[in-house]
Amino acid sequence: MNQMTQAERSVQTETRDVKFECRDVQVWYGEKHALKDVGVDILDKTVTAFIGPSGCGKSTFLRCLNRMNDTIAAARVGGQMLLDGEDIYDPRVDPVQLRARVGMVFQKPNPFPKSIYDNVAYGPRIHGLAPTRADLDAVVEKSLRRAALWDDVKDRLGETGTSLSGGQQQRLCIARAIATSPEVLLMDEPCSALDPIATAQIEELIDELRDRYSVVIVTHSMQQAARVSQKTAFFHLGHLVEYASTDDIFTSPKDPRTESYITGRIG
Amino acid sequence: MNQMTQAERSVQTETRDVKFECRDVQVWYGEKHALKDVGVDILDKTVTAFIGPSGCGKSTFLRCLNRMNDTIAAARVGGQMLLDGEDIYDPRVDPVQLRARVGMVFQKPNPFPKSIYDNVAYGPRIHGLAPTRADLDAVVEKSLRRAALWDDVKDRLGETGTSLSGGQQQRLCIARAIATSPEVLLMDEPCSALDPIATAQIEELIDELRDRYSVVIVTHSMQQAARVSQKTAFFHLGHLVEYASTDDIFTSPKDPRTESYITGRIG
Amino acid sequence: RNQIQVAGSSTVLPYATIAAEAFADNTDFAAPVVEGGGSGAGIKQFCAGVGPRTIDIANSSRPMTQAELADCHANGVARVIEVRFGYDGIVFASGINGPDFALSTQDIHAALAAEVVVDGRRTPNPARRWADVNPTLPAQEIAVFVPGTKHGTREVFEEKVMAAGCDASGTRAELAALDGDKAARAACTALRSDGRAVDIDGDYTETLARVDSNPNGMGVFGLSFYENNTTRLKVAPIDGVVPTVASVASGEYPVSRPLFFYVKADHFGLVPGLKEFAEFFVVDAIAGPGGPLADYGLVPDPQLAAVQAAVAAEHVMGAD
Amino acid sequence: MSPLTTLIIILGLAGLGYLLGRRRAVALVAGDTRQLHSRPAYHGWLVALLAALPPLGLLVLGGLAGPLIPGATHGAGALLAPAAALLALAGLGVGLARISPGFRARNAVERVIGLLLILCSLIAIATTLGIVLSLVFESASFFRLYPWHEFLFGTEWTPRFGGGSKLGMLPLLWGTLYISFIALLVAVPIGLFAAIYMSEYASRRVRAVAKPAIEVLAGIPTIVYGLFALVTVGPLIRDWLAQPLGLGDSGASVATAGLVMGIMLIPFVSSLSDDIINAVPQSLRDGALGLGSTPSETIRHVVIPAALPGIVGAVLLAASRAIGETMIVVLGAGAMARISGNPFEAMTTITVKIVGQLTGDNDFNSPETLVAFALGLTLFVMTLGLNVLALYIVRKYREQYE
Amino acid sequence: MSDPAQTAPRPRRSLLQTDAGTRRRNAAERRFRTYGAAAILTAMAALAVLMFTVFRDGASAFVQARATIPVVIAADVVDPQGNRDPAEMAKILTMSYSRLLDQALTREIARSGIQVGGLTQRDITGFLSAQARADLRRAVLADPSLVGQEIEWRMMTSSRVDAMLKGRITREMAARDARTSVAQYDLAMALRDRGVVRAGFNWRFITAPDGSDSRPEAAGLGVAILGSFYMMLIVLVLALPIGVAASIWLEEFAPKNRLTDVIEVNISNLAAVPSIVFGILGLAAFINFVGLPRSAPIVGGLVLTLMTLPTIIISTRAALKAVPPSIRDAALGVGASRMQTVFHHVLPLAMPGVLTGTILGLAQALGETAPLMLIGMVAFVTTYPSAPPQGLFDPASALPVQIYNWTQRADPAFFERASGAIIVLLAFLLAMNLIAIWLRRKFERRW
Ligand SMILES: Nc1ncnc2c1ncn2[C@@H]1O[C@H](COP(=O)(O)OP(=O)(O)OP(=O)(O)O)[C@@H](O)[C@H]1O
Ligand SMILES: Nc1ncnc2c1ncn2[C@@H]1O[C@H](COP(=O)(O)OP(=O)(O)OP(=O)(O)O)[C@@H](O)[C@H]1O
Ligand SMILES: [Mg+2]
Ligand SMILES: [Mg+2]
Ligand SMILES: O=P([O-])([O-])[O-]
Repeated sequence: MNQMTQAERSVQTETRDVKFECRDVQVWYGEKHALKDVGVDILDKTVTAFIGPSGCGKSTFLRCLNRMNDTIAAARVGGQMLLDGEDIYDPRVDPVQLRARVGMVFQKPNPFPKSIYDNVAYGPRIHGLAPTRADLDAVVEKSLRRAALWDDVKDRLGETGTSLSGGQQQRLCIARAIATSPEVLLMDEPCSALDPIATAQIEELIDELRDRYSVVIVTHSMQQAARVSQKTAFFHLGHLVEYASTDDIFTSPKDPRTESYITGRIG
Repeated sequence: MNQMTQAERSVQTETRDVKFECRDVQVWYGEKHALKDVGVDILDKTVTAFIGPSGCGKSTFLRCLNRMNDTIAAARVGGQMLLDGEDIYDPRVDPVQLRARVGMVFQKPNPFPKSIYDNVAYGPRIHGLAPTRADLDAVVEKSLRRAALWDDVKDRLGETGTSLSGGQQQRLCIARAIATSPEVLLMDEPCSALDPIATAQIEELIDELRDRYSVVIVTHSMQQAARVSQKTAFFHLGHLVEYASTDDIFTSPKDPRTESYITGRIG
Repeated sequence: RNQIQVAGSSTVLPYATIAAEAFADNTDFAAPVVEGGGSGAGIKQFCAGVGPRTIDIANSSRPMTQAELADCHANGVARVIEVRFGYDGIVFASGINGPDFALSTQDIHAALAAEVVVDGRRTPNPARRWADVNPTLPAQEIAVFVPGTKHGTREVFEEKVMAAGCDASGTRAELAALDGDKAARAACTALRSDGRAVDIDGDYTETLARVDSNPNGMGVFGLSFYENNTTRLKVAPIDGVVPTVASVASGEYPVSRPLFFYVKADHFGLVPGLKEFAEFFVVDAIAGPGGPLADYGLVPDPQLAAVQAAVAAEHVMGAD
Repeated sequence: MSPLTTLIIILGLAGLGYLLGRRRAVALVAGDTRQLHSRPAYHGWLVALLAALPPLGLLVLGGLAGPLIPGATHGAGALLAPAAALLALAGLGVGLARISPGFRARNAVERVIGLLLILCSLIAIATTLGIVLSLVFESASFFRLYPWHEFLFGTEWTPRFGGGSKLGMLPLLWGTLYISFIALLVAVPIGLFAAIYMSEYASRRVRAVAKPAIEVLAGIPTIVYGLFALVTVGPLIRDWLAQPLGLGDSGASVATAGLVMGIMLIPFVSSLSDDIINAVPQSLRDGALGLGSTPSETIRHVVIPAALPGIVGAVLLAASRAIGETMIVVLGAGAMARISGNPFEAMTTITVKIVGQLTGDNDFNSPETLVAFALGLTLFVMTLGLNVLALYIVRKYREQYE
Repeated sequence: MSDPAQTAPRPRRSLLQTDAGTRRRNAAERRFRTYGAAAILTAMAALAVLMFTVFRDGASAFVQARATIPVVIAADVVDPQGNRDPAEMAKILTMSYSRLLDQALTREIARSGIQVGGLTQRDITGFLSAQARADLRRAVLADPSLVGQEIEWRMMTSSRVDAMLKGRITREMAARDARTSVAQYDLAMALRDRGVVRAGFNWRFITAPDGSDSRPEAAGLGVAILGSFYMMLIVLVLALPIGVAASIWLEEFAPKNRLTDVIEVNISNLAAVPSIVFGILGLAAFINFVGLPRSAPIVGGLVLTLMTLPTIIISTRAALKAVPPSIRDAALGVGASRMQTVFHHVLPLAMPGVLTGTILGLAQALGETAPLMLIGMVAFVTTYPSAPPQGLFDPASALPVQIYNWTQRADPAFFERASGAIIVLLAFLLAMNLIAIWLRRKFERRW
């Protein structure tokens, strides 16, 4: 997976459609202006990485993309966000349908207090993706395998998801999200609790998903961003400072803030 | 902080006392044997890193060291764990006193649903470490500063800790833990949600703490382990595979599993 | 609806249930449904109108007032038959282990009145012990449990004991001389509120329990209730007369009252068995001497025959 | 048709509608259910709901309009059942006709269910409205007969037969507050501590036994408590507390009623609080324990504040029951309407007098009876204030976790 | 500025020795824990005392003394016409049948050679239950061929005799009791010794309808149990879904604004409305407006439903509030609708609270008397209601009403029955709640 060169990828980038078109996005938490004038085009069949210091608004923006911010009473969202040209904040839009198309892995693993199997099977069940029990079993196994969790849990699918280790929970949430095959997958630091090998497997998964879907990933690891993404957006203090192809961001950042963030990295 | 060479550190290691002496530690979660025959000596004034694939038992072992496993009904612990020569599972031992001496930062940030200030002030308050309000203010500020969170939150100390971003919550939990000045600090992936700069600051903090305390850190980043720790323990499938000075582990691992884990690393 | 519905006085309730049960035992009609609730509430429901949603019979421990009858008529309840089926005695009884009491209405008034006249001035009742009222009585703290104002019995108590005692002792005249007639009447029946006369909002079983738990306690009961609980209560003669079915029937015992039920003749034919029940209630075998009602403690009406005739003839109120 | 058969017919049609709707949805896409906007079950549900809800609504409305007594023979009632059945059939047809792959059946079902949820909430509102209405009119008649200021500010409560009553509610209000206060003084600490013990300290076994056992306390009829107060607790308090302290010798007292009522209210506080405390995430406890706090500190500083809204709800429920209780007060506290600070004296409450005056032997249109409605209304307004306060407290101190 | 974070590490102390501060905190901990245990124990002790009182007073209600004696169905008494015409025979009232029983008892006394001084006719008549003659009459009317025969007849003794056998009335008390006598006491003891009178389990107490004030021994709970059962059925079927639905709307869907605040406060406030006011409402709405019949379980059930709703709503809302938002996020994140999120995840997690509310609400509803007073259910009903749905509209009583009634009756035997009825009510409550308690245990989990 990591054999593909950066060059190869960036070439493909140009040919892709815009999946999400965001203009002037603003988010307030009560009085606090958490996101300011964010404008970004997220491409289809592309992995987009959001980087930036902790607290800069990456998760907030991610949650805007599938309207998860609706659940936070204090949050207000402004601006325009178009998914395939349709405004997702249009009152006629059914957020449920939106979220079925735009899946999400949350920053803090939040498995349901149900069995591991049910955690993964939940999405396919409600969306009717697996009509028979055998289909469902297959979907669950496939998702857990792709999330690199199958070997850890195959003997204990009936145990509750909350009894897993931190990294296992994180992978369970990934498996849960991909089980519904969303068009866009938003992943908020999906590898933060994973060891290098599991991380590699998830990155491989992301790369694989890119063939058909659009993936947005928040990460604090520059290396990871460089490895998996074709586009990178750098956030700082609520502003989208720079958005460009990953190569450009890492080799020739335009904004001094981007540069200092990238060079301030360690190891 | 990172200027100190690995050699310098390993020399100092030898002179230190054993803080935790663990022999034959076993943990079962119900039927599942999660930790098997773990024996390890954790030194004083040393940073010990626990590494290993996700689900191998790092957190489990960490939770044994301050008896946090007591709170899991299904968990049973066997073997011997001596803190300064005293068995911490002795029935006469008060886990409260133990935990005051052995602080912990959990894998999933768990701030209290209280103000940021109260989150940090909680430990000093219950242990009576800050008799006056001014003392308390000072402790809170100092802890937040050391956890690299002060600048983010200094204007909003009264806001609830749960309204912080993921990385901010993690730093809040670190600040909360160091505010009580424990002798041993157990940190379960303290930097997983942090950007490189914040990570560097936390690593600096760890290095600073080492002067007086013993620090155990779980991490998935080999680089981090190599940077901050003097001793490293590698866990695999519930076994402690290898425990040696960090240099030795990373340069000449004895066990083939250790080697393959370390070389399998990416980036 | 094929069941007769009865509601009203809780004093009449036991008699009505006995009659209803016997009625069901002896006829093919369904057993009437009998509710308590108090005379006033019963009459109110009774007068609410005609039709299957309204009750057929109202029990009452006092005669229906003109106002209530007018209300009935206004609501279309034109034909109301009044049936007086017997008398009930009201007795004073104390704990079985306490001293004997022989009371008079004057004593009771003097012990329980809110205010008495001392030296020509109205003063709050100073009596603390029965002996303060009448030296022949035991030197026991006054503690009398009186039915609360929600009970019809209370009205009888005020009229036949308090007011009578007030008259007999001459207090009424003294009060009238001070404040006029109207105020005197009110003052005569006002009970002291310093805890020596205790209102009981519950029923006789509560009064009994209170007498049981208070060695000084004395309570006001219905005769039948007392007769069922002679192992725990000791009755006090009033003016020298011991309350019994006989002494109440003869009129010797002063504190008694008639008991009634009111039948909605408009429902005859509408509710099966209504007239039959009304008649059955007052036959000699039920309401007469030796019948189950008298066994239970009812003082049979000496003019029961006339009552039977009136029911049979459907003699409605206001017709004469 | 009897209501039962009508009901069975309607429900049968709804069941049929479910099956048909589902089948049709599947058939429309030739078995490839992914082409459907909504899962086949939702199509089925929608048809079922369309078949069941309108006729049921009709039946209820028809029942409100005319007596719903079975076997009622008047014309409208007899027509109602067939009409409902027809309506069900029509709903079934319409539902089936609307099915198409792109049809948003789930949204439609959810909208219907949402409406049903709102309807259910409205029942509570309707109840309130009904209560206020049934109190207001009679209260108005009362205030025509009796001056309102004497009622609201009068300190004497002496209803009499045939007029001349003094109907000041202050003594009753005082009694209500006093007795409820004592009851909560007993129930809240015991209940809260019991809840804490059950959720935080007790083993699963102890908890499995203790919780339902304590709940039995809520199921014992109040008359038993009343008799217990009257026969056992009253004399005990009189002989061991009141008389030695020289505070009176009344067997019935505020303390007696409050104490016994407090016992009855324990499960209201304990069971509900236990559930809520149990729902506080373990990670919060771990956080506090990890800092070296004792379990009790964890509970006091972290768990209870996080569970506060639920606990306030539980206490409010207990307070409500205390205010609404009759029998225990009648038997335990006596029927004395008076204002006194001495807890060993007999007093009474608004609720007791509402019951007493309403079921009493007074003329129904006399102020002595009508005062019950005014008392009810006053109580209603008073508790409303209490609840607003509670809401405010919860809003202010709520600690929302995660 | 003193800075604890800056000071040297606290001196190393043994874990086995607790320092002063910890000792103090541990003492506080122990105190706190003790308070908890004490609270549980207090509640349990109160329960034990109440249970003890109830069982002490009520257990004997399940036992009843009965006499078995040969009775001659004398034709001159029951069929003076002599033509065995049931219509004619029906004119003979039950009172006449007591002559047959009196004769039978007198014969039995003579036959077994019992000598009791001062035995009066009243003692004889009062020995057997008034129910006996009614039963005998019914048997004879049902089978006129019995006339003229001698039959072995088993019947209840009167409440006083029953109490003597149970030891509630002693010989001394009998002397003071206006309704019995020493002679009757001696007779009862003699007949018991000869096995004529014997105590046995009293099924009638559970199955029979209420008895009038003069027949406490015949009074049973049959109608009340049925009535309570019907009402609870209605309450469960209505209050639980409506309460849960209302809570879900208010907690999960309702916009948070003034109006919903008003609704919220209103519902809490409903809990504080005295139950009798619900009776007023029920009378006005269901009986006077809708026109449902008086004394019917349907009305009782509806009134109790309204009364129970706030309890269920308050506890359900509290439980819904306690479910962490992260669980909602998780479900919404995989594309579940809000409705699905609530019904698949939030509600199951809130289930313990819902069930607690149901348990408490039903307990309250099952034990409530006051509102039933106004809708005519506090009544003497001796006819069983028929099977539902018609039975919901028939007059019926209810368990708390029966208890309330019995505690008000004069004959002390009713007090025993009332306590017995409380035992039945508690058993009923337990049976009703067992499922809820079991379910709640299943749903209880930590996360
Ligand atoms: N409460 C629990 N109940 C049952 N099994 C558990 C529980 N907690 C952890 N386990 C299991 O024990 C094993 C070790 O878990 P642990 O949390 O120690 O892993 P870890 O090394 O910390 O992994 P990670 O890096 O993913 O956090 C895992 O297989 C996990 O599934
Ligand atoms: N629910 C909330 N209420 C109020 N403020 C919030 C809330 N959630 C986030 N914030 C604030 O908004 C800002 C952006 O938060 P966000 O979670 O988007 O950060 P982030 O970029 O994801 O950081 P991290 O890398 O630490 O997760 C932060 O300052 C945070 O404190
Ligand atoms: Mg984030
Ligand atoms: Mg872990
Ligand atoms: O119920 P009363 O007989 O007192 O009207």
